[in-house]
Amino acid sequence: MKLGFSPAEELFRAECADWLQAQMAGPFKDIKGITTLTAKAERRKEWEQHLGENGWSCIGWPSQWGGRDATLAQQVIFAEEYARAGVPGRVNHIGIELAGPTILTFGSEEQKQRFLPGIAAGKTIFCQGFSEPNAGSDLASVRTKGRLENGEWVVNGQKIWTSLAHISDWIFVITRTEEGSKGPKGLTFLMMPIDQPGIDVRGITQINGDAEFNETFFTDARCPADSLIGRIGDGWKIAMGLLAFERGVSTLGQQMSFRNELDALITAARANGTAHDPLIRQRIAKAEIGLRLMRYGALRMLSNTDHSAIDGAALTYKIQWATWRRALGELAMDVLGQAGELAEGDAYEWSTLPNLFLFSRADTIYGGTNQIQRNLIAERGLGLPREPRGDL
Amino acid sequence: MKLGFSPAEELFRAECADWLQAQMAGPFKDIKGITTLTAKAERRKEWEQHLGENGWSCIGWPSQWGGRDATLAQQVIFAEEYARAGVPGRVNHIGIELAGPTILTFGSEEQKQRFLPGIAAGKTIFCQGFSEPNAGSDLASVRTKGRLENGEWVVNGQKIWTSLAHISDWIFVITRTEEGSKGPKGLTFLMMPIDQPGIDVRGITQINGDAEFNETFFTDARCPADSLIGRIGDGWKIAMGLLAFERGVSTLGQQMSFRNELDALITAARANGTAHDPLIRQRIAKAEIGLRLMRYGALRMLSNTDHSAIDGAALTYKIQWATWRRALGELAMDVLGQAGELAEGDAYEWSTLPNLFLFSRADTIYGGTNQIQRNLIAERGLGLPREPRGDL
Amino acid sequence: MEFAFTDEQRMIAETVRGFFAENATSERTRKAMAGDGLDRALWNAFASDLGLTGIAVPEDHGGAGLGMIELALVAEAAGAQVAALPLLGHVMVGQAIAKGGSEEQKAEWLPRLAAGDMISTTTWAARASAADGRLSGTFSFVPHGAVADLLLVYGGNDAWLVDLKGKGVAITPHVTLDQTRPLATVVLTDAPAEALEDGDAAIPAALAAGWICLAAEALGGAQAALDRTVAYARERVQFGRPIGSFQAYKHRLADMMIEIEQARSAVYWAACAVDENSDETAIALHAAKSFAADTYFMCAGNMIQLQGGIGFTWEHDAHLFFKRARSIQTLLGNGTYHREAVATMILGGAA
Amino acid sequence: MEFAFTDEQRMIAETVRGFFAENATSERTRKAMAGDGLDRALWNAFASDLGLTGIAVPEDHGGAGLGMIELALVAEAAGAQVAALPLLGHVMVGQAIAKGGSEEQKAEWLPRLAAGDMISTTTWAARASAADGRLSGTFSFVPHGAVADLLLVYGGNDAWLVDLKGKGVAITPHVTLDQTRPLATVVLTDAPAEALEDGDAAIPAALAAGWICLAAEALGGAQAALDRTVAYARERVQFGRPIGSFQAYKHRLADMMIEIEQARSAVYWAACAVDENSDETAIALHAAKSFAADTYFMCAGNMIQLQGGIGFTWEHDAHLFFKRARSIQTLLGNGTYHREAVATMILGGAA
Repeated sequence: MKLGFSPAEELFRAECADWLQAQMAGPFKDIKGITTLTAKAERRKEWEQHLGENGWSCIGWPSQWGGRDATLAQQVIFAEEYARAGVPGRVNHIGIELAGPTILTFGSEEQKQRFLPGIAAGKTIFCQGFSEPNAGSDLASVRTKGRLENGEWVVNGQKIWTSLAHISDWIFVITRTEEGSKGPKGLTFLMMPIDQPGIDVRGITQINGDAEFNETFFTDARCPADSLIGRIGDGWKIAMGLLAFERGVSTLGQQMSFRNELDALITAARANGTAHDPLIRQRIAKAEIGLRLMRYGALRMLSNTDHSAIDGAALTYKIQWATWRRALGELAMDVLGQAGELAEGDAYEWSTLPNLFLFSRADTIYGGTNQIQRNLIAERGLGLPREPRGDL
Repeated sequence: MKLGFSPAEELFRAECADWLQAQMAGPFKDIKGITTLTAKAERRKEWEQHLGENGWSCIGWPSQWGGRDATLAQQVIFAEEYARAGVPGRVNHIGIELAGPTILTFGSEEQKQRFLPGIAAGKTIFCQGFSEPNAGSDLASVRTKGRLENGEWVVNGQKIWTSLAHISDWIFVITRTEEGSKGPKGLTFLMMPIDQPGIDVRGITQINGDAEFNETFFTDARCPADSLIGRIGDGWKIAMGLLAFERGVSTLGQQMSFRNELDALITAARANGTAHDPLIRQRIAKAEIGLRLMRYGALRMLSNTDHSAIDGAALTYKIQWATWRRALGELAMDVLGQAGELAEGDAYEWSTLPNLFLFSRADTIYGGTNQIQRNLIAERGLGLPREPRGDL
Repeated sequence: MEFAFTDEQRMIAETVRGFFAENATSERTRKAMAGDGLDRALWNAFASDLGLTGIAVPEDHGGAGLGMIELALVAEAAGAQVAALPLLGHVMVGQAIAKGGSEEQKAEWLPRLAAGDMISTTTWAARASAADGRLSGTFSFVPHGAVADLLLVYGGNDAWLVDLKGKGVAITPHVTLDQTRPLATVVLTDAPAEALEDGDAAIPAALAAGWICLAAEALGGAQAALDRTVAYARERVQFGRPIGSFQAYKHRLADMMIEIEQARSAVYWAACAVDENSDETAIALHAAKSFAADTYFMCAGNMIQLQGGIGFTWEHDAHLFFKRARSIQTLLGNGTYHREAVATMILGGAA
Repeated sequence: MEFAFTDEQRMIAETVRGFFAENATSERTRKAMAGDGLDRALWNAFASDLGLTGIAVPEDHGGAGLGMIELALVAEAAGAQVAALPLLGHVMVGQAIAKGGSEEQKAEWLPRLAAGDMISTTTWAARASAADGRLSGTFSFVPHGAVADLLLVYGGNDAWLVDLKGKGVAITPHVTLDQTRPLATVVLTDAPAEALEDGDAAIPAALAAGWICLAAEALGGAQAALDRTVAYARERVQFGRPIGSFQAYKHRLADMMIEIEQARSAVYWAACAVDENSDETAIALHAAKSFAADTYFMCAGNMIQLQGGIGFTWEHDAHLFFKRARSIQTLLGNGTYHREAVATMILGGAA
């Protein structure tokens, strides 16, 4: 067990920090510090490409596919420095963290060649089509249909909560390809180009006034027959494998953006004097401790590679960060007081902390609600009986 | 809606206070301030009789049965003054609050004559035999068997958590009287004298070192055929009706003993300076508010007689006080610090506040755990689907 | 001692519930949100059809002469629909004048307030002093400040009325979290100000009415959040079952009910205590405001959580409740403030 | 950067788990509780069979020369059985001498500590000063004080060793909440006291070891509370179903696991930080002690609650966990203290 980094790793840290800070001070100054996923989408696509051109897009990937074969420690370092430099979140995070690894793991050689270089170059933006209006928590009840017709997949149905679909090039979709199948059987995983007449993306305005999420409608949407990952009927298996990638190194980058939020809160508390309030101090200390424990929890997950994805720390990670961030949002508003209730200007638009307060209400819902997470922990982590399905 | 008391009621308050304080200053000085239910049992039986002799035992009962026909307001006042005077809890609380009202409501004329005067006189102490080792939360699965034999009931089985059985004269017992019946059917409610060879009471030591609860074993225990309340098979209905009595005026007396506990905590906090700690102050304020809200919740329940026992306030009352008291116990220990971890002397015996901390862990369990309470609230109060029974 | 509503109170409750359910619809509230945060038609109907703008105004000044209990019933019903109504300032100013105004002031202002002819609001001033009947200062976070006609400024032992349509007044409206009660910044520069005769009587009366109004709104909102979530829980099917059949879900709803029932006791205890001028008035008010506000926030948060993704959309009404709940928490003293006030009563001042 | 146990660490963990599971049985612990709170046979076996009394003592003084991680593994296993073992004082005194003793002091004391020849304990003194090598004062709440041979008194920049079997010592044992680590009051009257050479080095080393010991005990206890409750949940049938099939029950257990996993990160982060002399050492220690203690209390409380009536009996082991958890919360600074220390690091001092 060892927490420190080697001198070589510290050098690598300096290299990352130098490059990232130079970009944020120079050519990409205009996007520094953005905390939403929707602002300045075009410039951020340029940033994705800039990362790709400089070999910083997917450093953990094999160099063959545009990565750097970076070690775990190096990936940890890059993620930390990325957020420390105030670089905004990756608009292609689905591509680099979910679609890419899925293709790497389950895709054919031809698919790797077709997709991975584009993702690594920041030119192929992916989004994810899993949830449906009647398949939210209950993902296995998807109804969007896919059928093979004249050497093409033809897809009909509706997805929801397709984050960033409006700026994406591709969507990976779970479809029901076996007529009459139920539950996790008969599902197939397809990659579809978004820019086609059969796909209609409509934004969903959220409670913070922003619209990161979308409804995506499929009406005879098409993609070539070889657009499936794995085999026909493997959709569930691949979707589950893909969810495991969500607990990878990217969690550390996410944590650094939490760090920035907590720092903003600390700055606000110092500025308005609430930093002297003993109750606020206890809560800030709890938040600080919670964030540190997330970091070390993630390092434990990542270091213990012999433990599988059902290791306790991994199972509990989602609810932990979601709950932490929701509490941080509430704390932020208590720190700000009524000043936190004023929008930034004349529109319903919010600065970092009130936006955190509002947006974090979704953290405990998307990607598996806190209730679903507790089921998973109890059932997979503790071996307790599964919740029975009903027959409605 | 009116909260104040009339001048006549205030006069009654003075009368109650004068009499109770005189007793606690005079003949019953030695039991003043006792907070456990087990200490000085013999003296407290004498106190029950003294109450009875002076007509203060069951003031809400009809005068015909030893009561005073007291109004609701008078009962509220008496309960408050009782605890305010530092009078210890009623060792016959099961008799006066549960058995008595049950007999009044469901008993025959003969049974009323047989039992009520004795209860009102403090001479007939009752305890309750409901739970069994395998019927704790799930009361409908009782197995203790009763059968009629030669004009007598013969009972075999085991009850548990029979509070104060070791000092009681009578026990009322739910028995399964229909061979092979399951669940709430086939149960009968019997009143049995405890002092007989067929009944064996064994104390259960609790985590606070005290032993209020017992296991009670029935081996061919007997009582006359007319010892049943209601009819054969009515046991469940009567048990449920009886549980509703738990939410009666006695809750106000209970609250006044909570008041005494909170006051002890406030005294301790002032004495050791933690009353200046802003975090402790918030928690004491919450406790104070919670206690007041319990009082007004109880007054709402009692005043709204047209609403039945499934009125919201009534359904939520148990979990509310149990959770409040458990939190008070934790707060008490935080106020006391390590000093709260020292027993009173050389035995494992505790003063009011540490005892509160320990004993209150049972409050959220007995009489329906917090989990069962939430089921009841959701199912009866909100009309949500019932938890399905299994078939094990 | 009778802690139950009278028949008349039950009737009022039923009437206002029906009124707000029918008129303060989501559609109309959203229209107000997109505008200046005031549903004028609702206010006018509230004033003229129901005559309830005069609820707590004495009868001899054109009011209904009812008390805080009735006010609570009204605010509870308005809160249940998150109505875009300037009730808070209205009842605070009305009580301030009724309890602290001179006979002339009462005669001048109360009938107009009772008739609903004007929108009122209030602001607290740490250090405001009126020289020669003129008041200056910057007052932030004034509820419905941009649409109000009359402002009550209170602080220390003094309370003043300022005509917001008059001279020396500059108002900056804000887009605020809760768009059904937007805040504004009011800057007064030698604005004419009329001192109420008895500030010491006016201020506690205004605060009592304000706290009760907010606490009752919170109670109504919390109950509505529970009711709507229960309805959803019965209908929404996941995993082949109504989600309301999942025990963890049921228990969350039960927890909401547990808090709401306490909040209900708190609100009516406080209202009753004010009406009866009870010794417990102060503690009851602090208890009601803090407990009901926290209850509402908890219930509105659960309303979003338990409805899943849809509860997080702008289109769904959950966020109206959530934002109102948050804004009630901060208005007129947050929970920490009120609990510290309670602590001071029972423990003495902090170190 | 490798936040995973080495093979050697895994082996130690397995060994100590087996040792405590076999030897620190409920029966033996209860015997110790009824006596002086010390399972001497367990201590002797721990010292001689396992040689683990020397765990964090340097090898050149007869110890095993291992670090805080290994200490945490041992304390975790001992905590999982609520063993009646004087580990806390032992590791604190050992570290104080190892880091702050002169060469002579190390040579004198460490081999005896490593061999387990003596029971040690510690106490903090707000204002203790030794004149002419003698110490006076009343020290309350000394863990295992009535059975200890050696007392470390620390305060300010100084730390002294006092022979509790020597002159000027009066000890009053107490019956205490947690009978597996009873507290005693120690009164010193001009008792001979030996100052450690470097108090400034000794004190933080002692505290670090103490906090890690307590946090690791808490982690082990919390995990055991969860494991035992899960086992019960699988077996106990109510309403015709294993109670572990009820969702609300499952979620309570899940909540325990969520906290425990964080506590686990905290404990090993802190141990690692001390061993590596990291910049994060202080915050890691405060985090570990406060978080693990709170987690343990939450889990032990649930252990009683979720086992129903039986969990509330003296006969059942749940109360051993519950009482140990509570006592860990107060030992060496409560949660508020440790969080305030963290707040001071990131926010500066309080007003």
